Amino acid sequence: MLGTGILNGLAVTAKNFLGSFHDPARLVTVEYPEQHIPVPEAYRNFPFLVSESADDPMGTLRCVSCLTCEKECPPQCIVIVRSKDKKPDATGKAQFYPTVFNIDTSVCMGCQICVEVCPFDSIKMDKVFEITATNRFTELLLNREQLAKSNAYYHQIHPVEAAEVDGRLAAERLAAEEKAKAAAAAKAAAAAAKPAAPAAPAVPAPQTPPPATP
Amino acid sequence: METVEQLRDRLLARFPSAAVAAVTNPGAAAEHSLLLGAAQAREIAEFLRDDPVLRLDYCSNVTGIDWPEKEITDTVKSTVPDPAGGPSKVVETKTVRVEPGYLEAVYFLYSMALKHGPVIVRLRTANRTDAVTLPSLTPVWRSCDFQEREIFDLFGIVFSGHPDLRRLLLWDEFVDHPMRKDYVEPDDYEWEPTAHDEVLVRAKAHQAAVAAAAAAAPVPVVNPTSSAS
Amino acid sequence: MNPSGNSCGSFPAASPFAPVAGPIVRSVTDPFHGDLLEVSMGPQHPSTHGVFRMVATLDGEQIVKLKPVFGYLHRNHEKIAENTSYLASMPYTDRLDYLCSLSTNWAYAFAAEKLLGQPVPDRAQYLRIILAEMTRLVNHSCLVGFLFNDLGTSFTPLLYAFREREKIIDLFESLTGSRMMCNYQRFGGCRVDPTPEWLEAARKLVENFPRFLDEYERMLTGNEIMLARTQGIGRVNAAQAINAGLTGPVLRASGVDYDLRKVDAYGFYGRMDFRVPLGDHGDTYDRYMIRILEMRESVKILAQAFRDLPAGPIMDPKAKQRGHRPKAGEAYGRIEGPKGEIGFHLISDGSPNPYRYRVRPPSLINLTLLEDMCLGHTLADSVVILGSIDIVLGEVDR
Amino acid sequence: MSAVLASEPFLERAPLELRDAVVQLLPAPAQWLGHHLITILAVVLGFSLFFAFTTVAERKLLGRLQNRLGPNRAGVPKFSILPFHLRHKLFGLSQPFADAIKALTKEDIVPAAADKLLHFLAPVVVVAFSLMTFAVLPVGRHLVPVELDAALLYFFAAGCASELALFMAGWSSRNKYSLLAAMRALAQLISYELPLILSVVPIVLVTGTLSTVAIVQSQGVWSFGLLPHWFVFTPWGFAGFIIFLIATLAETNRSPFDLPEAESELVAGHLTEYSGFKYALFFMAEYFGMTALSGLGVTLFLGGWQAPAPFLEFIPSYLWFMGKLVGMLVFFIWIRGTLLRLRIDQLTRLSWQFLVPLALLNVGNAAFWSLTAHWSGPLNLVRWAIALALVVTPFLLLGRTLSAGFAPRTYRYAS
Repeated sequence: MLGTGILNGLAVTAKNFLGSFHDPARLVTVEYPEQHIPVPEAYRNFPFLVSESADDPMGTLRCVSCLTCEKECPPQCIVIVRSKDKKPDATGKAQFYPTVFNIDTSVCMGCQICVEVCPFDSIKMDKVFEITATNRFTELLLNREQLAKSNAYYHQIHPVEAAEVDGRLAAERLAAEEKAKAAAAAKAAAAAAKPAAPAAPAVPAPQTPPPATP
Repeated sequence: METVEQLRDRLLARFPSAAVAAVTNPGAAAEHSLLLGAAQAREIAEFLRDDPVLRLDYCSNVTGIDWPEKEITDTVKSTVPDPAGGPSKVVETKTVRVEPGYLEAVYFLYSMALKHGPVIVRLRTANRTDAVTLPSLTPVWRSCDFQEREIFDLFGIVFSGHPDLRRLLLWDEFVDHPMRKDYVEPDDYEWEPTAHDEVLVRAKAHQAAVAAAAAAAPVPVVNPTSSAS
Repeated sequence: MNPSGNSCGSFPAASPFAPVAGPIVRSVTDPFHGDLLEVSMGPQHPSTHGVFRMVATLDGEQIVKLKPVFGYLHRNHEKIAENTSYLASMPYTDRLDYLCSLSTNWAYAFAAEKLLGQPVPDRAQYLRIILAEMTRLVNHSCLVGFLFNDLGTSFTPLLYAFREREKIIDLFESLTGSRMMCNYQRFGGCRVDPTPEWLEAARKLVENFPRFLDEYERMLTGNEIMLARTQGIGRVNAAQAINAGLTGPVLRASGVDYDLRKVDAYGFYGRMDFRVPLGDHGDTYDRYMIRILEMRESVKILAQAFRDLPAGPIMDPKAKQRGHRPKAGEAYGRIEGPKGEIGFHLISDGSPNPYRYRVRPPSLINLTLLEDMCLGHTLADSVVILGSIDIVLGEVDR
Repeated sequence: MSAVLASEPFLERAPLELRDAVVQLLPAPAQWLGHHLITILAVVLGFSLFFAFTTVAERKLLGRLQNRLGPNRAGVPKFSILPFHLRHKLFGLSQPFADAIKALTKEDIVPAAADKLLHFLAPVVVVAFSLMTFAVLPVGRHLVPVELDAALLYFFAAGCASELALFMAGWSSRNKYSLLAAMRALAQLISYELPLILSVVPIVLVTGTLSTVAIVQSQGVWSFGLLPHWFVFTPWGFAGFIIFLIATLAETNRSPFDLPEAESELVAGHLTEYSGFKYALFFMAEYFGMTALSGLGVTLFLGGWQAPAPFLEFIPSYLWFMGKLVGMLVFFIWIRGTLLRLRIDQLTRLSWQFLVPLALLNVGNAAFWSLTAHWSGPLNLVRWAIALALVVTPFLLLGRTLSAGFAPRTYRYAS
């Protein structure tokens, strides 16, 4: 009969109308500035640079300015200038560091390619999404100081992933230490073979990063 | 389905005067293709569409490709016997030849009726400058309509017999074909102090050039005070 | 001027595929008949689904000529891809069809894997099916919502559809980190492995999805106005549809049994048990219903995929993660995207960047018959027909 | 003050008492003027306020229908001097005032090529005519702005002018979308004025009067002291009411008949080139029209200000009227939240092939009803059966022809 389809439709909308008062599945609105949906751990926004310590972010950047992310960045929004000198990194190995590390967030599309290609776990995705600026050119061009955030912060926003990364880094560090020890032992053995040589000085163990406090 | 070679032979038997060649694809996909001469491409395409064994009724994709002129250095080693009777010398003669460039349109044909494919058909222009006309296959498969227009727009292949050959994506006044490998981007970028210094430098240079041209040109100077009064 | 207002120029007169001629346009000098009205629909128009533009010539409200105009969102995606590495193009493919980035990702990964000769582990194949089918749900539910907006509802069906879409998109976010720009597939597998909790949540969600479809259909499918507005509107017959390269639900609404999931059985679709719904009329109503029925089939595929999902790696251990340099050659990979056949034609010359990177955009090619579908119908129908074709301008203009 | 009025309960006569008290303050020669001015002011202000809250109610109801909240932000401005409990969002109820301020402060853009005079006049005319219709609506037992003998005639004469204003707006804008919308508005006017008036004719036939007051009074009877004798509860009245509803939706350009401003097709139709307060005036006129026609529907079919049962008469009559009016408006909003738009040819077809024949038959049905008014007992049942058959049979037959060829389909699957 003519009109039944329309009446069915009216019934469905009436059901939704009533449902919106008692059924949370039918009222999905989140009143944003007052309410927030918790973002999932995997959420990504713009990249940041991981530093080992919050006190000296520039001195403890993990980045060794290998320029891989700069090359792989799809919209080419990363600019890195590599240092002339080397500084010891977390494992005590002398490495280059970035004197300039800029990310143009007005160009960045948050694709996470830089994070994936980074061999040093030094660039990670941030979760801050309430970003406003009055000038597209100056304020959205983030420099090294603005990008650097501590490992503790990384633990705070990506707990699972950060724990895994730390575990891996610790293992690498251990391997490096053992290698160094082995090298030292070999050296010592070599030195022992040469009776006049003094014992090799022990390599100071690097500071382990502070445990995560989410 | 027939292999490309079988198909080539069948086409040559059907169209004795046509130029048909098989092009091998060295990649892992190993989808080989047929290179058709432009002269009889339309008839061959209709044959491919209507042949009861093939029934390639569906042209999925048309790709335009630019192959610019390549300088190829051929090194020919020849042994020249020493006239003095010593050990013969190996002489390398290097000849530089320019492999002519061409534009290419690649058609991917499938059969929806028989559910097989693809048969890949390539058409090539004679060069990249003045002889860039290819026969349009839009009258055979209408799905080529927008794709051929796009290739005309971005590569500059002129498809003769296309019902409505206009630029598809760029505006009509646009002059170049940006997908060509030798396309030079215009330098009149909007001035944007981004991290891309290269762009910035070019934009500044452009603006300086424009200003210089404006200063050099005998433009009648409008006196603002006189026009205001 | 061509009296039909339609440029069938070089088509053989007897060709069954020639564009249909519009109704005879009466002479403009006819004293009892007014001028034809040329109306520009778009690029800024509520119903052109982005910055699409159609220039419609109207006789009264009847369309006698309609020319689509493209390029307002053109950014030369293909050139960008030719200037970056293979991997760096992956996030750009998200932005082609921004409603179904996961399908487009797969299509690109599929083509690149073909070019590289790269195998994909089983678990990744299943995950790809799961995510692609969820993307299909997202896309089709969006489409039916937008279609009803074009038909003149006050957003109600759209918001119901968005309510459901939102749930799936939230899952995408918790898996891939982004709601729409997922950037998930890689050459040789997937990027992240879903947790068991994620899979359970997704399974439950998909299980409940048919309830939404039932309610949606109850609200609209039998609606008399909906039937009158869509049945018999924008008809395309099978021969024309094939010749014009229509793909996806638009093609199957015309009764052509051509679904790449069955024809190519790419990925592990050969292992899935599902049916391909076919329309008989090729009109707007069929295009709508095919999508509803496809969603129901997708739910079935998803149930099987969740059931059969094997354990194992999600990435081929031998696969390179960056700096891909396929050997010279070419490959064309195509999959059945929600909008139709989305294909990538990659040509490598051995360098780290593709020599040629071509996207076969289903939305653009599905528009080939737009004028033929609209001729003789009214202006109001043209927006509905456009809506039923399902275009995304990111992909049309690239 | 008349003796009839004096015997009424206080709430019933309160508005009139208030008016008279104010009029008494004026010098005697100006009292008649004050009397009328107050009436006009009351109608304009009252219905303007009603309009303001209808908009927010519509947005909130639509929101709930669509599983949203609707506007809930605009409240008391957060002046820090106010005590905390006054700084409230008021559930978004002050939204219309925020909208009004926005509309007033927006730039008024007139296209360069527009016919400036008509472009300006159109919103003025549309509001003026839609306000005029309120004059004859009996809002309460004693609250009739103007008691006209030919009230119905006056109502329709004033009401149909608003569509002409839409045409003025569409034509003067010099915009193709606007022009198309104007043409649609005219087609719609011509098509739906007829079923609208024809649906009212049976009532005139049965009551024998064109006066809205008399029509309401004739419905003030109850069977068994419980069942009201509203015309909607008779077969012909019910059919007439449905036709009236559909025609009202069309006349006021409400969904599913909102073709003139079909936003998915014509951007905003005749409103495309309007901005700021002129736009708001059109919006206002649309709601005034809807309210007036709903008020007429209430008056003619739903017993006007009559209470549904005698024991409920302690509630003042104007509240009953307003309650019924709100009910009608909620129904319209519900319809808008559910249905999709017709096409222009379907719209006219629905009118000429379905509503007009049905309305004509309905006139005959009413004639039968009034001729058989003396039938009682078992004959009364026969009378009801015949009248019902006269409604249902043509509806089914015409409905079948109207929906011929349209049906849900079954689909096959590829083997």
